[in-house]
Amino acid sequence: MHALLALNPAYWQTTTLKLVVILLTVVTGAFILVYGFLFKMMAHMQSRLGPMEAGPHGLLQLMAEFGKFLQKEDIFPSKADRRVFALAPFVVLASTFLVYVVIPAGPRLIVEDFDTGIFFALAMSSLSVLGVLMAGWASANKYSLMGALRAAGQLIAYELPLVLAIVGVVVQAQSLSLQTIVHQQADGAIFGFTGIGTPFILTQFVGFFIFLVAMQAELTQTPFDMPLAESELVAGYLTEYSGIRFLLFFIAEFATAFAFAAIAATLFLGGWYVPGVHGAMADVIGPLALGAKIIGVSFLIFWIRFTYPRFREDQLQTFAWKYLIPLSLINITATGILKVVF
Amino acid sequence: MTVTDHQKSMYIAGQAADARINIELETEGMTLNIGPQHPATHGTLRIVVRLDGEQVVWADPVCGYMHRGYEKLTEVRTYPQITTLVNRIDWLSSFANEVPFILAAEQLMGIDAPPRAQWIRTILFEMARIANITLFLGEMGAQLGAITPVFYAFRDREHVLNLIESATGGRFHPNYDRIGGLKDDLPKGWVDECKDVMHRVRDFCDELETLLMGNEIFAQRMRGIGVIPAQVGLDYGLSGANIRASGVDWDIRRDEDSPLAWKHCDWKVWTHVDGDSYARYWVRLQETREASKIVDQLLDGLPAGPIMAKVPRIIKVPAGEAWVHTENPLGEMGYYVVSQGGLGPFRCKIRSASFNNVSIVPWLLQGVYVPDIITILSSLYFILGDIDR
Amino acid sequence: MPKLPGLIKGLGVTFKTMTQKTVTVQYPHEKEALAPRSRGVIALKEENCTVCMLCARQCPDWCIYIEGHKDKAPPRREGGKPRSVQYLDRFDIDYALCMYCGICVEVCPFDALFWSPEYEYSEPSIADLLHDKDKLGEWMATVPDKPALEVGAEAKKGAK
Amino acid sequence: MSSAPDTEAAPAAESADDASAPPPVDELRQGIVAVFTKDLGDAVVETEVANGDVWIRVNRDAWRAAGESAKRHGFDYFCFLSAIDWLPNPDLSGEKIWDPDPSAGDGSTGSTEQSSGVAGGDSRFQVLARVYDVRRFVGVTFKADLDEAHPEVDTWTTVFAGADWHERETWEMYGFNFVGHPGLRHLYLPGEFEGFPGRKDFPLLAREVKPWPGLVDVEPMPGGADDEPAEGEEVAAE
Repeated sequence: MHALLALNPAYWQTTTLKLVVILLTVVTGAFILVYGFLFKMMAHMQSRLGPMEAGPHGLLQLMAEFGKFLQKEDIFPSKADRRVFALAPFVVLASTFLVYVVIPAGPRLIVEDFDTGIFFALAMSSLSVLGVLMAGWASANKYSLMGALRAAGQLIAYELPLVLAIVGVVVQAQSLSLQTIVHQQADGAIFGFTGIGTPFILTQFVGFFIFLVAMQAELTQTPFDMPLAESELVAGYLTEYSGIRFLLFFIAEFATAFAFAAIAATLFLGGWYVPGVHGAMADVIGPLALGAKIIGVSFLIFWIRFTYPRFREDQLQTFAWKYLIPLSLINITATGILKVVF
Repeated sequence: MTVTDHQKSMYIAGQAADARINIELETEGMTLNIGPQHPATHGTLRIVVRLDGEQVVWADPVCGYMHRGYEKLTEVRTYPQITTLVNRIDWLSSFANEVPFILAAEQLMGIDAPPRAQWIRTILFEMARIANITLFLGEMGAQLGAITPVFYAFRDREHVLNLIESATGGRFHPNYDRIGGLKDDLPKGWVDECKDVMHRVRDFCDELETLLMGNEIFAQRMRGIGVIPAQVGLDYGLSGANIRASGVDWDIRRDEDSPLAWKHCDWKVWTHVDGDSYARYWVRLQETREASKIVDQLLDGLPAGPIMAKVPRIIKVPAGEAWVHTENPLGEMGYYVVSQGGLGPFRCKIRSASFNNVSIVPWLLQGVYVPDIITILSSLYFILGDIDR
Repeated sequence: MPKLPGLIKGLGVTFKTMTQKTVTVQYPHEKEALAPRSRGVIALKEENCTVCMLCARQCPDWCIYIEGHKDKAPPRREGGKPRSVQYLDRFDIDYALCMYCGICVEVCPFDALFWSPEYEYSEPSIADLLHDKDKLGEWMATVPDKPALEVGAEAKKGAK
Repeated sequence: MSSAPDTEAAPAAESADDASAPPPVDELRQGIVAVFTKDLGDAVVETEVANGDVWIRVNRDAWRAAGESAKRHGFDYFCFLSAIDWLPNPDLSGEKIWDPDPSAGDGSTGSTEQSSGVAGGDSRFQVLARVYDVRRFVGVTFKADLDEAHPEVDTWTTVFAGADWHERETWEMYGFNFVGHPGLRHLYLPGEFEGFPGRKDFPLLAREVKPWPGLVDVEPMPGGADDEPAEGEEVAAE
C-alpha cells in the first residue's frame, strides 16, 4: 500500500486510514448483506418483490431505516439498570469491529497480521456473549431475561465446534496467522496441478460444514434463533431496545455475519487469493475476490435462514454436544494422521 | 472507627434487597402472560402460565376479549340479518358458518333447496375449508420459526378468495346463503377457473409437504409434542382434525346424511394414530387435498336447474327446535335453533369448535417447555371469534 | 444426525421460488380489477326510489338514514286528479357502520340500490364516510352491467 | 313437575305431531330412548324423537345420573351444555325488528306468554346438554327444568371434563349454580360484572342508545287536511 501511494505516511496516518477503511467495510458489508439478502433475496424466495419504493429497486430503503431508527426515542425501561443497559450494544459492536483486525484482503491489505490471527478473531467474537447477557439482564423484562440466558447457553455451546472446526485448517496450514493460511492455500498443488492452489475446502470439507453450522448458531440465525424467537419471546434480549441502540444491535448482527463469512472465505476458500495474480495487482483484485467469496458463503447462510424452522432449546444443545463436537474431533485426528503421512 | 448508623442502615437495606432478589429468582416460579397480543394466538387469547424454569407448571387461558355476545344478538334479528352476523364467527371459513344455520332453518320450515343450490353450497363449503386450512399449513411454519411457508400459503389462498368473491361478492363475508337456496348463481367461466385453482391448491400441498413435512427439524419439533389420547379428546369435546389425529374415525360429512352433496363424490377421511402436533398437521394437510378433490368431482357433476326454492318473501319459521351440525374446517360446528314462529329465532345456541378445542389447553400444557406451548397452541388451530362468539 | 434429503429438498423449494416470477401487484402503480359482482360500494338510482323505508328498516347496522316528504305531482292522464308522490329529501349511508351485507340492495322492491366494485373511497376523517344522496348517485356510473350466469343456471327473474 | 304421560304440554304446534300418521319408527333412536328410560327409571320426564334427533327431559336431581348413564352407553363425546330462558322475547314488534305486515298473528315475534319447546317443561329456566356417540353417529340432547328463584343443578365436570368451560359460561350468562363445579369464575365477562346477560330480561343496551333510523316516516303532505287517498298512495305502512 505504501508503494502504491509512493509516500511515507507517519504511523498515525496509516492507523487513521486503516480505521476509516475498517469502518467503511463494516458499514458497506452490513449494507450489502441486509439489502441483498435480507430484503431482496428473502423477498424473491417468498415470491414477493421486497422494498421497491425507496430509491431504484429499494436501494435507499436502508437509508430510510437508518433515519427512522435515529429519530426514534431511545427508551429506557423504568426498572432497567441504566448504565449496563446503555453499554450493552457497544460491547457487542466492539467485539464485531475487533474481528476485522485480522482479516486479510490482499498481500499487504491487512490491519495487523498477528501470528495468532485466527485465535484472536475467535476470542474477540466470543465477547458478544457478554454484551447479550448485559442487554438481557439490564432490561428487567422476563422475556429478555429468558432470551439472554438462552443466548448465553447457545453461544457457549457452539464456541467449541467453531474452534475445533478451525483446528483442522490450522493443522494443515501449520500456522495460526491468516495471511500464512492464505499463502498456504495459494501455492499448494493438487497432484501437480497448481492452477487453483489448494483451498482447504477440498480437504477440510467436514471442517467447513461444521464451521458453517456453528457460525449459523453464533449469529443466532434460524434454525438456531432461540434467543430472538419472535413467536415465543417476542424479541428476546432486544425486546426493550429502541432507537439508536436497537440500530447498533442490528448493525452488529449483520457486521458479525459479514465478518464470519470473511473468516470462512479466508480459511476454506483461499481468502483474497486469485490464481495467477501476484504482487501489486493482488492488492487490487484481492478485496474483490474476497468479497465474491463472502457473498457466496453468506448466500448459503441466509438461504438456510429463510427455509428452516427453529430448533428447540434442548435439541439445539444435544445437536452441538452429541454430534458436532465428536465429528470435529474425528476430523482433527484424521487431518493430523494425513498430515503426518503426506 | 465506629460504624455510623447511616452505614449500618445502608448495609441492612442492601442485605434485604439481595435477599429479596434471591427469593424472587429461586423459589417462586415466574408467571408469564402469553397474549392477549401475541404472535402465537390467532387473535386475542391470553394464557397465564406459571413457569418453573422453562417448564410450565400451570396454564389458564383467559378469553373474552373478542366476546360479541352473538347469542344475545340473534334474539333481536331476523334470519337474513343473522346470516350476515353468523359468518363472522369463524372468519377464515365464513361460508361454512352460514350453512348449518340455514340448514337448521330449512329443517324447521321443511323446505329443501334445489339440488344445484346444494351442490354449489358444498363446493363453497369445501373452498372455505381450503381457504381456512391453507392458512394454518403456512402459518404453522411461522410459529416454529420458518418464515417462508406463510407467504406461500397467502399467495395460493388468494386465488381461492378471489373465486369466492367473484361468485358471492365478498372475499371474507360472502353472505350468499338464503333459506331455500342461494342468492345468485355462479358467474360465467367460474367452473373452469375453479378447476385450475384446485390444481394450484394441490401443488401448494405438495410444496408444503417437501418444505415442512420432510424437514427433520420440523418433525423433531412436532413429533411427540402435545399428545392427546382419544378418550381425553372425546371427554373435552374436541372435534375435527384434532380428534381424527388421535385415531377417532368420525367425520360428519361422511357419517350423517346431510342434505349437502358430499355423498355424491368419493373421498377419504384421514386419521392418524399418534395424536401429537405432527399428526394434526398431517391430517389437515391430507384434508386440504381431499377438499380440492371433492370440489373437482362436484364441479364435474354440477346439475343444472334453479338456484332458489319457492319461498315466501317474508320468511316466518314455524315453532320448533332444530339441531344441525356440520364438519367445519376447525371441527364440529352446530346451531341449536329454537323458533317460536317469529321473524327471528327465539334462542340460537351456537356450538363452535374452537371453544372445546381450547378448553383442553390447561390439561395439555402441564410440564411442557416454553417453545412447545406455542407449537401445541398452533397445532390445535383455533380462531378467536370461534372461542369467544 | 438428522438425515439430509429432507433438509436439502426444503432448500430446493425456496431456491425454485426465488427463480420464479413474483406475484406482487404494486398497488398505487398497478391495480387489480375486482370481480364485477364484488360488493364495494352501494349506488343509489334516485328516480327509482319511492321512500318506502324498507332498506332503512331491514339494515342490521342501522346505517341508512332516509327523509322524504309527500307532494302533489301532475296527474298521469291530463284529466285525472293530481297524484301524491313521495319525494326523497335525504338518503345517507354511513359507510363507517356499514358491514356490506347487501340486505338493503336485495330487499329494495324498486331496484333503486345497486352494488359497484368500487373500493377507493377511504377518507381522512370518519365523518366524510357518510355518503349523501348525490354521492351515491355518482357511484351509479361505476355499476357494471349484470355478468352472464354459468352454463346450467336458470336466470332468476329480476335477479339483481 | 308432574310428568304428564307423553301429551305435549307445549301450546305451540309441535312440528311432528303424533296425532296424525305415526312418524316412521326410527328404531335406533327409539332403542336409545328405551335404554335411558330403563336406566333412569322415572327420572325421565319426557322424551321426543323427531326428524332424526332425540330429546330427553330428566328430573333436575337426576341430571348427573343422566350424564353418567349416557357415558356408560357409549355417548362419550361431550358436545355442549347451555341454557334456555323461556321468558318471551321483549316486545320487539314495534321498533326493533320491523314486520312489514303487522297483521300476521299476534305481534311479530312470538307469543306473549311463556311457552316451552320440544319435550315440554314449564319452568322458565332449562339446562340443555348434548352428547354424541362417535361410533354409532347418533346424539342425544338432555334437558332439565330448573327452579326459577335460584336455578341449581349438579355439575357434569366429574363425568365429562369438557363441561368445565361450558358450565362456567352458563353460570356467567344465566346465573345457574352448578353444585360441585371446581371453580365457577367468569370466562368471558370482566370480574366485577353484575347481572346475567344471557337472560331475556337483561336489556340489550346497544339498541337503547341510538334511535332506530326506521322509526322516521315520510312527512305527510304540507297542509295535508285534504289528502284524499288517491290510488296507490298509502303504500307505506306506519
